[in-house]
Amino acid sequence: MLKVVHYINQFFANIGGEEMAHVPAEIREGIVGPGLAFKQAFGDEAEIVATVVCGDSYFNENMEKAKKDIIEMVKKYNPDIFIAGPAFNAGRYGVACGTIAQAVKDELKIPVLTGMYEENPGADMFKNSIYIVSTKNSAAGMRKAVKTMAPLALKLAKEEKIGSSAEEGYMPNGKRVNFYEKDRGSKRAVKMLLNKLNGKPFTTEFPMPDFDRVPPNPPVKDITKATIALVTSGGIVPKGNPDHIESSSASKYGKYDIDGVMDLTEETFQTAHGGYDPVYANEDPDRVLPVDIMREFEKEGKIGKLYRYFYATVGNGTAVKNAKAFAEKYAKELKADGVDAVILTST
Amino acid sequence: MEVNVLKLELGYIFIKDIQFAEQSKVENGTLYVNKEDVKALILEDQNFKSADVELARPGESIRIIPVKDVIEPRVKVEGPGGIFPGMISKVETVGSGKTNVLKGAAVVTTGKIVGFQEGIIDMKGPGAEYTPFSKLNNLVLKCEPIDGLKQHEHEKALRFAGYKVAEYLGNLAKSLTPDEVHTFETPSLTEGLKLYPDLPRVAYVLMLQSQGLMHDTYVYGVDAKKSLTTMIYPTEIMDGAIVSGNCVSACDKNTTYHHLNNPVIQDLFEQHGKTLNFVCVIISNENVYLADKERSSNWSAKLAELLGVDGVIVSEEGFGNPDTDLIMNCKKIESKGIKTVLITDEYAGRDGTSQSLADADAKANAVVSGGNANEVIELPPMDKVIGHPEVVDTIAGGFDGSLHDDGSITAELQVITGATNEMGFNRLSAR
Amino acid sequence: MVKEIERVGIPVVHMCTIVPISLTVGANRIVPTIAIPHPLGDPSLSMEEEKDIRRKLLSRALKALQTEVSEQTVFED
Amino acid sequence: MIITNNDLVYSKLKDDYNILYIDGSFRDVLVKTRDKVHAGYELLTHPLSSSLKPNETPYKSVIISDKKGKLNFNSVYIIEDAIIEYDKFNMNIIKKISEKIRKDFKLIDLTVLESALNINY
Repeated sequence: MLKVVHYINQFFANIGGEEMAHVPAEIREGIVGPGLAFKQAFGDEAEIVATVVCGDSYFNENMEKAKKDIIEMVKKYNPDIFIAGPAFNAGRYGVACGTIAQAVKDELKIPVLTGMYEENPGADMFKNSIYIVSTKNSAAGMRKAVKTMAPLALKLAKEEKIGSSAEEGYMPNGKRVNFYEKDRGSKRAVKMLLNKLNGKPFTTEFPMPDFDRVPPNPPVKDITKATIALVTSGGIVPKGNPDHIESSSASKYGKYDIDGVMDLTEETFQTAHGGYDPVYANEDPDRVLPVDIMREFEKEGKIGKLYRYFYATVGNGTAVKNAKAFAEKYAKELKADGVDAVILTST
Repeated sequence: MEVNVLKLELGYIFIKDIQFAEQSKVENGTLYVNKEDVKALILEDQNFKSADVELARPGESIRIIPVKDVIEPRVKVEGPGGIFPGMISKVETVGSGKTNVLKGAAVVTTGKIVGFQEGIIDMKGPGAEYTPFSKLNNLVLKCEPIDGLKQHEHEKALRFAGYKVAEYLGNLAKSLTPDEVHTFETPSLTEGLKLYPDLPRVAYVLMLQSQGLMHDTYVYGVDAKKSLTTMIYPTEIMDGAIVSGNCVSACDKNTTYHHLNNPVIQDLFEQHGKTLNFVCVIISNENVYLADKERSSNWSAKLAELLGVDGVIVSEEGFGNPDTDLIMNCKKIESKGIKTVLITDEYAGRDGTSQSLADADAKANAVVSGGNANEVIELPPMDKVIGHPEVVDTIAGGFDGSLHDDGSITAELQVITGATNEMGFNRLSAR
Repeated sequence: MVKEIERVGIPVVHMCTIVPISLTVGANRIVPTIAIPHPLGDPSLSMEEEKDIRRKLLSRALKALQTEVSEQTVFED
Repeated sequence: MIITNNDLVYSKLKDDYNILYIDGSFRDVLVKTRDKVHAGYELLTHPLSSSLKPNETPYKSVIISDKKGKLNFNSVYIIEDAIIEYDKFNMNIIKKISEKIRKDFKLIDLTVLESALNINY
């Protein structure tokens, strides 16, 4: 029989609501709370050998310790799969489920599964890296969630081939998988058109790339005191490309110290970008990353100061289209370092 | 009233088996074929030095490779013109009267026009699931060209051999009583408005591959790349007004069989007069020249606007550059305030994580997918191979070592004829 | 990338050659530049002339950063 | 101007057209085209003309404008998408292509190009 370790929060363990969200992680033998529904769904194929219970506040406020402790707890049971939640629309619970499932997957190399409402912040954070079943927005959807999660969990535990998101019920994760629809494509097209014409909801089978928007931030109040960072998607790196950023890889970025650098020259910097003719950027890298003029502005007091590091990314054979995953990471660094504004140059 | 409606009755004669016999005929659902007659018909064309004919039935352990075209035998019983007008019949407007169809039978042409010919049909096993042609009783033609025949002459000769044999088989059904009759009626624009004043008006934008040797489509005999976007009655297409000369990108090219049985046309007719008013088909090409793409898509949008339609379905053909035509058609038609749904397939890489299309736009918010053509599949060996199995290693979706010693094949789905058809012929999709 | 920076609360100006792409990727403050292989320079000019161009473009970028915007805005001059 | 790595195109059309012959791969042709587009030339034919897959045929011919002008955005989108599309196909798998098949691919590339040039065969 397959072994399952289940993760739930203080609420589903019947410890209490918000007032008890501070309880630290503990592990109990066997089933607690919603585990019962999973037990019924698993039949004699799998059993929940232990349940981790952790308060949502505790997890989110002591994330590193909680992760470490829980991984130790899970490890002892050597399960075939780790299930977290489902968390429905509870934001901190969702983030905890995603975080711990991700950590268990990375550290213990066992399959993991969680479930939550699609607008739960944990969904966007983790849906591309772990399987997250889409649930209703409240615990009233428990039965339905378990009905989808249990069979998928068994498949994952048995390392069987996982079908498409449409068949298995997980949130689309950017990985396209073939499957058979009930109706042929032309019929689906006619249905979709009728819905579109009649103002009824319809779902595209192929969502176009991300076209969402972020509202503009307020302007810089006093630019003469501001720290301004330079970021470029034009692939400017120190001469010799010390980090070996490949011209074809859009998944890497470089962070370079320009303390004391007044001007980028042919001898000191270059482009590692594969998406445009490098001749002009190599001749004078300021044409892409304008350190020379920014230093001038700094000296003249037009800006407070130029941030000590610049960030550079490369395209994947293209000059203007770029991936975004790494941007999330360095954006947080910039914020933490007190950068007031960014000039992003693109080719 | 009569004069304002184009009406076609399609009479289906169901074919459940195909056999060689002394005399070609259709009897009790079996298509009997005189092999020598068919060979002689092919060899009328002096470009061929020899010909062979084989049978492939559903469930038989047979692999056909490389497939060039698949053609359904049809015959005009009543009404003007003949099947495949402008090709083997006179250029007369078809699409009215009565046409008989040998439903469940097809002519499959094979041959190596160039060294890298594509397209597999498996009659059995997992590969058969992906192609609609595994469900048909196929007459497979193998024609050997005379020495030194130029590729484009070879391509044309092979194409015409297919039409002629299909016509020959179709003629066997001319005086038969169909098992089932389907009636399709397209009223004139004004008539349609009167008949269905409250239903949304819908047109179908059918994109045709048109880029040169082995990439062409013909409309009443005209090479589609030399035509501006135009209109056609859906029933004209059922009589073979559009035929395929496209032999590349096996999984998402439209064979002549697809044109004759265009599923979008069938499904729009199914809703015609109930939930929508199916106005007509707009045919638009997919040329190499970018200015042609702009012009053709401008014209699609203009015609859709002129016809006063509320919505259109756009279907694509082929890989890569047609994504640009598809998105241009979508953007321009949507900007006229006309709703669109697009049918395409995807090249999302073997692991499914790459960008699926070569173009994108936020306006393309309603897309039907025919599946990821890069997904890797395993095809077990078949007892019999008709054609040239060795080409697998060199065709799109195949690779060095695709063809294993035991005859099994590991390759991308795109090797299979019709697998990710962009008219929405199949149930396959991707998420 | 520009959206990710904006999302953490830092105002950002996007200096790029293809404005429609910048609009598509969701930049809110946009300064158009010279050319793809040399957005902030022009090899056909002298070094001093190039620097002038760069000064002009960067001053425009600073102006953009100090301007309140409610929607995607292109700072042409 | 025709950018090509197809010697058949070069030998057949060199007297009538301005041809930039690339002694290199399909991708080299795309990259050269991209640099030209970035420099202000307009793309006149689609770089993925024909439905032959990039890992199938080694030959490619593209037509761009003879003169350069203002940067053409559409040309940029199309050439860059074409390069993304090209790179998506597993390029590490180099097929054994016989001389006969090479000749066929050259011919197909030529006829697709000719369809754009309105040359009838």
